Amino acid sequence: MHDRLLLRLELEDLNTAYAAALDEGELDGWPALFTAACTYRIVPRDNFERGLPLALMHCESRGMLEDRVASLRRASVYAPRALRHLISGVRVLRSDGGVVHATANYAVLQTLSDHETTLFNTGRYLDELVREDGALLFRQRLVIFDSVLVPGSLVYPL
Amino acid sequence: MHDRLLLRLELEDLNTAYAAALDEGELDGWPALFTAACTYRIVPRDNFERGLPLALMHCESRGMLEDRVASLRRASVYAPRALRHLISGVRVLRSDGGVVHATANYAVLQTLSDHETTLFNTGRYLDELVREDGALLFRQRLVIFDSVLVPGSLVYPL
Amino acid sequence: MHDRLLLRLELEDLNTAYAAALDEGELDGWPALFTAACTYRIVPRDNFERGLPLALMHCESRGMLEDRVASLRRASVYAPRALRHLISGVRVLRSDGGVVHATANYAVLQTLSDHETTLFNTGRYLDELVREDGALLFRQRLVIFDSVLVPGSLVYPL
Amino acid sequence: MPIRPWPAGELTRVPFWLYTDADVYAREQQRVFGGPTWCYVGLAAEVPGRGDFKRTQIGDKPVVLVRDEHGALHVVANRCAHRGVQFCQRDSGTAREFICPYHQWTYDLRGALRAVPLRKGLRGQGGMPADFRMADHGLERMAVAERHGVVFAAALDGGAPALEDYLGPAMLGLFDRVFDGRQLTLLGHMRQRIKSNWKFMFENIKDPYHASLLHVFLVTFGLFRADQPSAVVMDATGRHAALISRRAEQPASTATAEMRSFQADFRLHDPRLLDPLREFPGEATVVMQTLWPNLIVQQQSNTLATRQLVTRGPDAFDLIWTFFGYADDDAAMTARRLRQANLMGPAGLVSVDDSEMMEFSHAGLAPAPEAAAVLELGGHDVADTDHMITETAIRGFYRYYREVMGL
Amino acid sequence: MPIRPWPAGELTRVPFWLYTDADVYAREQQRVFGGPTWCYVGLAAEVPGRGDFKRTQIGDKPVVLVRDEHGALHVVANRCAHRGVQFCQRDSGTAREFICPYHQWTYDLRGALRAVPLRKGLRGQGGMPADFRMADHGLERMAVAERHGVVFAAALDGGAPALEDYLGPAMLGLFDRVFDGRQLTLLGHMRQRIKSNWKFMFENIKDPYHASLLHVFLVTFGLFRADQPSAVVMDATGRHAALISRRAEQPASTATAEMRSFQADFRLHDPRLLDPLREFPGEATVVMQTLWPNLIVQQQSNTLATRQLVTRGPDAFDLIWTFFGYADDDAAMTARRLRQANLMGPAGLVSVDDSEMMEFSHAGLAPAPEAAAVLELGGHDVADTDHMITETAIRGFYRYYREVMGL
Amino acid sequence: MPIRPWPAGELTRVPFWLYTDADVYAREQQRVFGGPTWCYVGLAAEVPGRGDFKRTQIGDKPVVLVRDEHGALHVVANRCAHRGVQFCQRDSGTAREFICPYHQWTYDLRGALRAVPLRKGLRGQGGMPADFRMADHGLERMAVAERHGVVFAAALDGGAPALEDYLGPAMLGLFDRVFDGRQLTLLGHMRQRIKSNWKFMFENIKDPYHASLLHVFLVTFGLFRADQPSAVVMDATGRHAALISRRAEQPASTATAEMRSFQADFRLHDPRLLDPLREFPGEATVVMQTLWPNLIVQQQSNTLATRQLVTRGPDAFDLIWTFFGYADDDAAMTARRLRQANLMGPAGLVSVDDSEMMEFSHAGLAPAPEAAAVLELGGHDVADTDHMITETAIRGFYRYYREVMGL
Ligand code: FES
Ligand code: FES
Ligand code: FES
Ligand SMILES: [Fe+3]
Ligand SMILES: [Fe+3]
Ligand SMILES: [Fe+3]
Repeated sequence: MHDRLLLRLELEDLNTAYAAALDEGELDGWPALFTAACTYRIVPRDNFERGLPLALMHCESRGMLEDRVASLRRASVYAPRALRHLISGVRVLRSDGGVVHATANYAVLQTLSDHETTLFNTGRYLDELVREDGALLFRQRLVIFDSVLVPGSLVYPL
Repeated sequence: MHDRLLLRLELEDLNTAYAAALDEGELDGWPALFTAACTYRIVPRDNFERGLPLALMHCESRGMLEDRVASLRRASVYAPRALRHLISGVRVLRSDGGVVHATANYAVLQTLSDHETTLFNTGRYLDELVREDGALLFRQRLVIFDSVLVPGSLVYPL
Repeated sequence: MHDRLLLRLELEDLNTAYAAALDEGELDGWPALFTAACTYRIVPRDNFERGLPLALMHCESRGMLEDRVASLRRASVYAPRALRHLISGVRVLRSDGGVVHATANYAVLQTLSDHETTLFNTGRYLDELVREDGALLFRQRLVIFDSVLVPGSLVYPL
Repeated sequence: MPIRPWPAGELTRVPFWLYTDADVYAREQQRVFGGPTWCYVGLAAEVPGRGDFKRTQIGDKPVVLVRDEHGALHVVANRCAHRGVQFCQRDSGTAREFICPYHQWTYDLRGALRAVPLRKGLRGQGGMPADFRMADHGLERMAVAERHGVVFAAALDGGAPALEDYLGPAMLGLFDRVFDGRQLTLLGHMRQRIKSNWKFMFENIKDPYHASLLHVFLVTFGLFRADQPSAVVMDATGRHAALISRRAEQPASTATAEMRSFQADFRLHDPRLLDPLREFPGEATVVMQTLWPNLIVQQQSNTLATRQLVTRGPDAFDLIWTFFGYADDDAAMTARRLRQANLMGPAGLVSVDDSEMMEFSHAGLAPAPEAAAVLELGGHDVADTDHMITETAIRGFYRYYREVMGL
Repeated sequence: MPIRPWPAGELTRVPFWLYTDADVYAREQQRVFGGPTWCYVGLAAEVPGRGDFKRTQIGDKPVVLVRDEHGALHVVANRCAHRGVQFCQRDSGTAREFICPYHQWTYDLRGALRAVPLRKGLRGQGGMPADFRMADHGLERMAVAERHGVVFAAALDGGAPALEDYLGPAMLGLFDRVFDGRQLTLLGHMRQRIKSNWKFMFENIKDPYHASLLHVFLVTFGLFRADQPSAVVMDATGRHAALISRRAEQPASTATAEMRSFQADFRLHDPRLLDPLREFPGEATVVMQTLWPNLIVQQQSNTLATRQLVTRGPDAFDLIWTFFGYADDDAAMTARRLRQANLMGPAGLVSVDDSEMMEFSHAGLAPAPEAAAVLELGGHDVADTDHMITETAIRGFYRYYREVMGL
Repeated sequence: MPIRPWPAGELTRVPFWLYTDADVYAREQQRVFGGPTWCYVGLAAEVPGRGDFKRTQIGDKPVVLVRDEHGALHVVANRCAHRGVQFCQRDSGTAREFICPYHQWTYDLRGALRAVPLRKGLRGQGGMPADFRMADHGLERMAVAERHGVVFAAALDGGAPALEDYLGPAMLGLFDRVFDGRQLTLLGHMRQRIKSNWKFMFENIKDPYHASLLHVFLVTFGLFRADQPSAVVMDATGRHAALISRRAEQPASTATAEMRSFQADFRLHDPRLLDPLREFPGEATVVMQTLWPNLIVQQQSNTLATRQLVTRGPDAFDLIWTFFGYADDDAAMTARRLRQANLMGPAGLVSVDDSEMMEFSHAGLAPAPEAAAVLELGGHDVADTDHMITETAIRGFYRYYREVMGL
């Protein structure tokens, strides 16, 4: 129980670092929270529930995460926006063979310049984590979002 | 202080389990978080502040919670919807005679199919908890919501 | 690590008390969370990023916080409203010379009477804390909000 | 002048543009909610003391219901006579006068203007001109009628008949059945915003057909079923109506065979939820009364409530539920009423079905303004019946509505 | 009758009021989406089994696509013939019949009314009148055409030509290039709400000019570039069009010098993202087809999708992306398609540029209804080209649009 | 042509439909914000360097204020001449040219079109026709006037008089009192969206009556009070006005007796909040100037700001506060200005009262379009006064407004 509690608290710190990287524009820090061989996918609830494999972002390695970040900076054209993550309900599902399975709820609030802040996206994370050099890293983060409908564009990772 | 901190962390786990039961459709797990003799009531802020006893959901036993769940499944007709709880600010108010008094803030975000996610309801929980077989259970959960106005229908518990 | 974790948990409790003071109308308890010589400023993201000093609330002492509270009660005219804070991602940035530097994300949800609950404001706190008589107090709380645009009036502190 | 032509079929067709058209909505505000009609504004028990007030709305129009220092009730527009400010911002409270915050024009509880600050100017400068008459600048006032604790308002000098005549003998009898003169006790409010036209709410309560089919909870537990003794009753105009039914311990029947909603094996873990106690004279166990243009009186077993409709444009309305009991209720009866309230309101085990259905209706018909509803159940006419298999009360409602609206 | 006068300049000017005017929008619903036109409703692979259905929309109008017990496809309005309820609330599923929840009127999968509960009344009381004919109260049905797994619907008896004639030989050829008769595999959906008028989406895909300039990703990695062999092809009316291009390993050129979007030093860390495999006959590596009035067929390298437009008032539309492959794809090809999907959809490395640009357009022109777009690139006429430096397909689109709309 | 008839009472009545009617709003965009009027667009200090720009709005219309490479200021519509894209998406920054992202049409900082990619086509194919003239496709430009660091724009060739004549001698004098030619320092912005018609903001600042009654903070601390020496001054047309007042250490008086807002026992814990230092010549300690059609110049003690109105439909407007000081301010003065800013803006101890009151007004009158405001304080005419107990400046505003609007 005590170990499990410490693990939850450590996961909370990791999620906080994850949110900070995205919210404060420190995007380079974002791939660093993943293992080199990793999966990151953003999936609408309906595809997930019906077992359809399509994802809005579909990264199969840390390299692909870095390519996303580079494209965001160099290739894509979009209106400036500020994001704010609220992550709660971090929960260890199970931990076996050195792999931690965890989940959390999130909401992402978006502000476009001279617009009011809006509720952009909500959902849950389904994670697998492993420890490398003492630090927990995401081996897999699956983002399952509640709405099938994205308001406008999904520019930044969730 | 250390005990109180552990108690808060344990309450956070309980609230996380509570949210997960409602958000992930594991509704059968929801009554299991309450004692057999329990109170669960959802009350708009104005009734609460004016001392009026009326509640939108008014359950006086775990059996009534189970009846709610059964009605949701078998009796009521409503559009499919996804809920997402954000619970924060879990706080132990006091602990006496084996009863823990606690509170927390919550927001519930709702997504109807082919609609954007909306802010459905916010408020706070006012709880009394007791320990049974080692586990903390709700003896009372009072949900006081901020708006007097419910958008559409309140299908699932908050 | 363990100390840092305890510090984070203590900061969470402080933030919970802060939110409760504002959400539950216990406004007198709000200045009590600050040191006598303190800074409290609410700054839109654009002023902050461009280094412009203007703030929407600009308090340079606990006395000014108390004056805010008194004005709210005696001087200002505004429609009744309920606030709800969601604070997450509490993070210790560093701790040196007895000063703790910390940050957190927040969202404030507002309900006007006979209106639906709305997303009022989101952003982050940038804090400096010191310990007085064993308790952590804010020596500085800088509230940087994401939108340049306030919907209606900003009556209560964030 | 008709806004659009009504489709052929007369009483049995309702065109779908009626629910979404902005011109129809604007005319409803004038003729339905602004006409010589008694609109529900609240219970006397909500403003029990001298100076007690509550805010509410008649159609789009915000008003304040207030009890003056002599105990008389008044309804005034929540709009300052100076420059239009909605001066009352608290939902309820107690006041000795109304002071508009902008320039502190001060009104008494009857709406008369009592003070204009700096009206005489200062040191001979400024102020109101000599011909300014305080009496010309009071709040807009409405006529008020109270019957057995229920309060209605109508346009002043708009020619509304006496409330009793307005209701008519049949409706008055049913009204007095629940509001029998005993003191009412306020149990609390519920309020929801439904994304559909307000008229669906009246259709719903004037439609006994759906209750037997839609509501698993009612049908399974015998609270309302097509095979029970029942009646539909209207006033002479058809604008008001009541559905009356009697709970009975009927077994599964040919009728239940036609009702998919009957679930013989559904049992409650805690049967206190449904523990009705007969409390009204006569056989009826349910009476749902719809009173033109904004009130439903609900008596379903022991759960009693008024439901007030507040329009929010053609595409939405607020439904305000005020639950009450009687001053002579014992604790067990109050507990029973609160438990049975689980069936009603925004989270009601029964009424969620209805609020969802109204939203499904609006969403379904809004894109098809030229199509029309079919109201042929029970024939083509408008007449009281002693059964439930009819849409007669909906036909009656629209017959009267078209007259009022000139459609 | 014209709603407003079209500005001088004929084919080369599009007035900005066309994108925001409520009357224009209402007429589009009637003539563009309600006319004798084949509107895309889905892939047969989305409803593979008997009774499988999915909800969708044609313009504003909600419909259900369903496969009946004999395997035939039907499209019916999602609006109960009784009182308008949107009876189908699940986005997809399997059904044996459609039961409206309000009064349980029951329709078969072809939309015919099969049961009306209590239609004969009860004990001789109530029920439907003798002249009520079930056959008169079915769901509104539409004509359906399927070609190689793609399903379209049109107003029944609205006079739509055969689908093949509607597409015309050039478009049919390109359509059959991707939909070649092989079984399709559904990979999943993406859906986004874009705050701009729906016509911008067609303009965007009929506009090869922007692709070479806006999309850093396409240009840098040679997926679409002005200096590659390419063509713009239309049907005889100009309502349909296709942009065709060929990926080539060209070095930086005079053309790339004019393209700020060419970033020679941009390299991928994980090049699997762009690992295209030739799979279609002929030279083309990209074919983007726009089929009047609500479909885009996307073939960009190995990422295949239909994009369906659903209007949401003049100021917004939903874009529904349905990604697919073929039943004979091996695992590597499926992985390739899923990886390349990173370029498309609401989070697409390429298509985010487009959705943002559409919102910038709408925001820019909405306050200037009297100003107009300038469409002079490639001349003033409408004709197929074998290059990309032209707006001819947009001119063709509006030439046909004005005819249909009477503008 | 009048949109609706103005009610009897002429200058002393303002009908409530004026604040919510969509046709009135559309005409305001043309005649008030689009007419021969100088609209505020910003401070020169916001774009101090070559190439510095900021986005803003005139009425509904997005524009960019930019300083060119020679230091001259320009205002251009934020709408690409090609196909309407809002090309500038950053709120402020520095640019050498404006490149529309869609097809990279490139404009210089004066708005002239400088480059159209692929204009000549490629290998002899496509491109712009021979008669395409770059000079015909620049951005829409506006006339610009700057006075002492404040920048205004007007329709080019719209016939606006010189800025100094537009202001008139009285307003110019008060303008130059604050904008005296010293370099301004930008302290920062505040911005709020107020759910009321934009005209309420002008009414509010032209209304000295309310300040003495509504604002507990001003009255209690003597910053603005009916019994202080004061004046209302207008230009010849009545469109511009200024309220002028002098802080004085008056004790409670007969006037304060009429002011509920005077709270003798209210003391500050930290009096630095109110530590005004006289800095302008003359006696006045407050001058609030309203300059038609979108600017308020605020000088209240040492807090200086422009407040710009941006319309957001009839039911909302944005208020943009730009706080400034002077280049020769010392640190103590800057600190004073920042502290006193607590009284202003969306969280202002004083101005929250006003923004709330504007929302209460709009909510109160919107449901009563046929009722009207009463503006009789200080008589029925329009004339400068040396006291505050008057609504003369509001009457003046609407007299001019009706002329412009043809109402
Ligand atoms: S608006 Fe009410 S007192 Fe002036
Ligand atoms: S509305 Fe569908 S059955 Fe009555
Ligand atoms: S829209 Fe601006 S360049 Fe084409
Ligand atoms: Fe019902
Ligand atoms: Fe594109
Ligand atoms: Fe003011």
